[in-house]
Amino acid sequence: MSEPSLAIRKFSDLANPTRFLALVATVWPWLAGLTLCLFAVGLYLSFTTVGDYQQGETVRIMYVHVPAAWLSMMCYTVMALSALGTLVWRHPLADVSAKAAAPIGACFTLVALITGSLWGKPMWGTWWVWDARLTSVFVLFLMYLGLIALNRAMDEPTRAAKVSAVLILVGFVNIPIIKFSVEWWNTLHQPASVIRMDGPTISGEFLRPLLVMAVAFTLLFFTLHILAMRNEILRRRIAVLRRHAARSAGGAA
Amino acid sequence: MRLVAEGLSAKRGEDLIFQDISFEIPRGEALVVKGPNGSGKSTLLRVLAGLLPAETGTAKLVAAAQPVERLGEACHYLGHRNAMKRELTVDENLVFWKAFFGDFSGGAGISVDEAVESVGLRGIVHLPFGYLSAGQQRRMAMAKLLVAWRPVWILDEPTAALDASAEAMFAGLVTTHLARGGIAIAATHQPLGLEGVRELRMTGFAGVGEAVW
Amino acid sequence: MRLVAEGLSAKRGEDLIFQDISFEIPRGEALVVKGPNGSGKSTLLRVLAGLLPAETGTAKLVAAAQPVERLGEACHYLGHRNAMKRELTVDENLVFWKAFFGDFSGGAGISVDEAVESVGLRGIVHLPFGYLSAGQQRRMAMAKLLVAWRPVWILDEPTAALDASAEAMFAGLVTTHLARGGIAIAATHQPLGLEGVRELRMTGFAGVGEAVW
Amino acid sequence: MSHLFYVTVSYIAAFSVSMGLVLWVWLDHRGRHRELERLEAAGVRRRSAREETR
Amino acid sequence: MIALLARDLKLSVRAGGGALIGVLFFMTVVAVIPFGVGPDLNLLSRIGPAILWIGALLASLLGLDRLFQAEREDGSLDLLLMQETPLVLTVFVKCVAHWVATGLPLVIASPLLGLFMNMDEVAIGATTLTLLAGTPAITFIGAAGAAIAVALPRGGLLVSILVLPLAIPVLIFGVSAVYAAIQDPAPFLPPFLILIAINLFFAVLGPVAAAAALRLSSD
Amino acid sequence: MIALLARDLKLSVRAGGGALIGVLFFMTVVAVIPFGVGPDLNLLSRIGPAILWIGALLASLLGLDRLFQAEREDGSLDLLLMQETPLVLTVFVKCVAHWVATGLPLVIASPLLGLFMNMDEVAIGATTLTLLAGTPAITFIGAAGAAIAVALPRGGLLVSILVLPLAIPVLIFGVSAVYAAIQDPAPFLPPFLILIAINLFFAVLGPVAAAAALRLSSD
Ligand code: HEM
Ligand SMILES: Nc1ncnc2c1ncn2[C@@H]1O[C@H](COP(=O)(O)OP(=O)(O)OP(=O)(O)O)[C@@H](O)[C@H]1O
Ligand SMILES: Nc1ncnc2c1ncn2[C@@H]1O[C@H](COP(=O)(O)OP(=O)(O)OP(=O)(O)O)[C@@H](O)[C@H]1O
Ligand SMILES: [Mg+2]
Ligand SMILES: [Mg+2]
Repeated sequence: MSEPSLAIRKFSDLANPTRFLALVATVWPWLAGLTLCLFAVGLYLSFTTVGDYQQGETVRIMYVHVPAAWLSMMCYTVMALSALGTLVWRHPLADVSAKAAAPIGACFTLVALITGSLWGKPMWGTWWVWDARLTSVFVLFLMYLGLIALNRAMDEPTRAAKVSAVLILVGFVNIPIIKFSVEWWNTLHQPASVIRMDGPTISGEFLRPLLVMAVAFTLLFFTLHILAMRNEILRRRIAVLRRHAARSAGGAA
Repeated sequence: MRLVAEGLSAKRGEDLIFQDISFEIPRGEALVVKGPNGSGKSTLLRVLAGLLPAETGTAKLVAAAQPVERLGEACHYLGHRNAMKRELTVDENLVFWKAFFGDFSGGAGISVDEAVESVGLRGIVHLPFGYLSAGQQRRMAMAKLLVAWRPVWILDEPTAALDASAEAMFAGLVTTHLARGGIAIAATHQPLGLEGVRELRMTGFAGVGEAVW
Repeated sequence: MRLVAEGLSAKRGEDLIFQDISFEIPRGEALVVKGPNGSGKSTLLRVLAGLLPAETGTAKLVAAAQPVERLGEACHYLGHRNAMKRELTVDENLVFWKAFFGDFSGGAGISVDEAVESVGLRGIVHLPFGYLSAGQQRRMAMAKLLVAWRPVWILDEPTAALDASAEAMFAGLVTTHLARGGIAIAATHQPLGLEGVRELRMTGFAGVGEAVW
Repeated sequence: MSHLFYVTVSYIAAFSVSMGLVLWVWLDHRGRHRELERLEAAGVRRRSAREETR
Repeated sequence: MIALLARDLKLSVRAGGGALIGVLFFMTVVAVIPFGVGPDLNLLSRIGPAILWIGALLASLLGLDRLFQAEREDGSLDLLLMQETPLVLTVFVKCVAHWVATGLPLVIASPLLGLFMNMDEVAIGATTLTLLAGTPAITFIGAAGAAIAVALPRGGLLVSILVLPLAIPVLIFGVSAVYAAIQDPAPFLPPFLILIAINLFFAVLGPVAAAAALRLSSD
Repeated sequence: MIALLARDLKLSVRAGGGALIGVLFFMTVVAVIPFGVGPDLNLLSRIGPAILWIGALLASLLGLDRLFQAEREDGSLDLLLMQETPLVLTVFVKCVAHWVATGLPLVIASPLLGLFMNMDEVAIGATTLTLLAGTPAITFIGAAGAAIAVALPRGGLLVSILVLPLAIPVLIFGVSAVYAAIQDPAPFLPPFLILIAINLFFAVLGPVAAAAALRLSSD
């Protein structure tokens, strides 16, 4: 047999859940440690920088609100990519990745919603308004929960994965709506000031802690994601073993 | 203790399925109900269990260990469906039924583990019921009969979906039950492997109750 | 025209049910698939009909009267369920399927009345399908095979719920179909009353695909 | 209410939700691990694992 | 009985259970309302309590159809019917389990949705309280509908149609108690007490009717 | 295809069909609203169009789960999947039949309910018109949800939860077209045309997604 190229071998290595588990086992302590360090730095920075002259102390909410909001969208993007992986490449780990990401995404969205509301009360005088940005984020939250419910309602994971992949892809239209809602409709919410074509317009003083926190949140996401994927792999392994046991038990007895 | 049925008849929709059926089963004996498809075997068993009202006639348990108002209270009924939840494990299912049924006076059910052992499926009680094959599910439904004591067993095609070895196991269960002083009534197409049992042959189609219309 | 299957294997959930099955059926011949419960007979038929993706291998119709993209287009599939609506009359059901199926080139379906006649149930086409007994329902599902022409018949336990006389009728239908140059594949536990047919014996359980997990 | 209140509440909320997530992952892992061990104790094993022990 | 309660609760959280789906439906329906009536905060806070109540009513009713249908499909219903335990008690316990699994989450989710509807603290508190007192009544009377529809193929919508008219008194007193709490002159207690009385009444009537319907529809 | 359309229509009017139940549910839900928000006629006519739209949305979605489930249960789905006719077309025809059987009655019932909500003629006309233009879109996108939930034991509510977020644009433009018709300055046509555009978009997207889901979930 000819030796497959290194890239292909790497890919198929990852395709093998057992290898993936081994990889997770070595990687996750490092990732978790790095996440903790970054959070320490980020929290330190976010409590030592001065308050904004307009928004006062509440600007500190930004350092959790904005990363959580970004992550909520990124997580869905990860799920959409995994859904493509499921439908196009039939990659077994893609199913696992999409399913494991949903609860994490739901939690980040929840954090964005809670912190946003807590910021809105002092700034806008109300916990909630039904403007395009806020509403589309809430719809994202509902979609995460719907996907979780769909996954729980189906007892066969492979089929559940395929079907939710279709739904994930259809629901992806919401992400650009969230991102650009502030520009397409006039809303109460702040327009983008960091991730924009012409570079960030936010002052460096706020940018530094924000970016550190954003990286920390991203690492947190990846740590949790690979660990949740590991759990999901174990869950499937258990299901396979159980079916195996059920099939071999009693038949001969 | 005797099970006495007198002049039973029952309807499905407007059709009289059977008419004027009487029998008596003393303790320790079994009755096998036979007949072609659609002759009313299942209907008779459901009438005995109290799940369908009899058109005429009565069925009761005389001289039982505890006075019974409805015959059904003293019966286990094993129908076509297994009455187990696919989502719960076998263990959870059986523990629930054991607690819910309680024992009828005059006997005691065996523990869940022993019951599972008796039907030959030790080692898979921790699996969700839905994972089992059709034959295994049927066996677990039989284990349900063992965890709580009921003097009368009403069994509708108990050996459907079972292979030969399981049929022998089932015959053993019924024999033990009879030896403990129980009564069993079974409807079936296949031979059950029980010896010296009474037989009731249903002919079916007692006639349309068209007198009403 | 020949039906050629090469190296088929299929999965259910994570389990490989069968592996590397190859066969070839020329026109006018039938294949009977046998094997114990759970050995994958139904799974194989569903793979052939295109209702389940094959894990590996292909099945195709070569030299057919009309080029087919998917094998399923040239097939009638008679599964466990009859694909008839209980609320509609037999007539309405059959007329619908005749119109919806259309004919595959190389043959023509017979009229609904003739089809009902062939399965021996003339006179009850105006009844709602749900009023029929299990055996009658199965016969009507067979009439569905006759109203539209398809060269390949895929039959899953066709004679379940049928009595002896109906089985002879069914054997006649298949023989006629083969004589018209068709192909039939049937999975069954019971003898079908066909002579000189090929047999495929499924052993079941090709192994758990746990290598993946 | 003071602005500080909103800031602390949001940090606390963010922290507790994240902790909930961590807890879920951890408990899930422990549960699955236990189940695998129970299966193994009952003699159910992966084929590869069985070959290793042989 | 404890065994039955425990089993039903377990079932509702296992795969395919309805606990999550009810709340999700509630949240989705309430979230859809502002798209209809428009993002006018004053209007929303004016109709907020009513919307929450109607959403909770629909969410509790739509999940109810499976209460006995699932038991019937796997044959458990036959065994429940045969026991010495009074059937009314069995139905009552099943209702309680169903309420804990689907009604209680609705009550818990309602303050959050109250915020979305721009309701003030008093209104939110009153709505939650009245929902806590009122949703059991909906479950109990819904059980009667579920028992009637147990043998029907498309139970879902039909149960709602049968039960909605009966549930209207609950809705009326629930909502009027909330508005009484918000608007000063009207006293909160009378409608609230009536609500509790309805609750008790339905806690008896519902299981009795359901038990009767179950006995009649067994075949 | 005509045969399929005719069969589905026949089925919907036979016993157990869903045609009547959908309207009944619609009417019940709308009738319950005044009990909730109170009999303030101005308020009712203000929120009337929105309520009608939301009621119609729920009524169309809740009946949808049986669209493919019934076909699957009796084995017809297998045969539909096997044919040469593109599956997308089959799904499209089934959607049309479903809309005629359940969506159209909603549209026809809406003027009546509009009267109950104290809406004036223009508002009633506009609501009916937008419902006529908008409900097909709901059916089409709902078909995708129905296909996804085809194999689930308790499809009903889940389908609504999955589809409601996607149906929100339909609701937004439908309602805003009605309000544009009532309030003078805003023009009626733009939102109405957008509604029709959404309709066409979903008429393609829905069947395509549904066909994909059906193929994937066949077993
Ligand atoms: C529950 C309410 C809220 C939600 C759901 C929400 C959601 C979001 C989302 C999704 C983003 C990311 C946008 C992007 O990447 O383009 C974001 C960013 C942001 N939000 Fe919020 N938000 C809420 C309330 C608030 C409030 C009350 C404020 C401040 C007054 C605020 C200030 C910001 C800022 C400054 C950004 C960063 C924008 C940038 O630099 O790109 N948000 N929010
Ligand atoms: N739920 C029902 N509603 C109306 N009629 C029914 C119902 N169940 C059965 N029947 C009718 O009652 C008659 C007797 O049915 P029953 O099920 O008692 O027969 P059986 O002897 O058990 O047949 P099998 O051997 O097939 O189990 C049949 O003609 C059948 O059509
Ligand atoms: N929908 C399904 N999902 C998952 N596994 C399934 C499904 N249907 C069948 N199986 C499994 O696939 C295996 C083969 O089933 P199949 O139905 O092909 O057997 P069969 O040979 O037709 O058996 P029978 O003689 O009972 O009809 C069985 O072990 C069964 O448990
Ligand atoms: Mg029978
Ligand atoms: Mg089979």
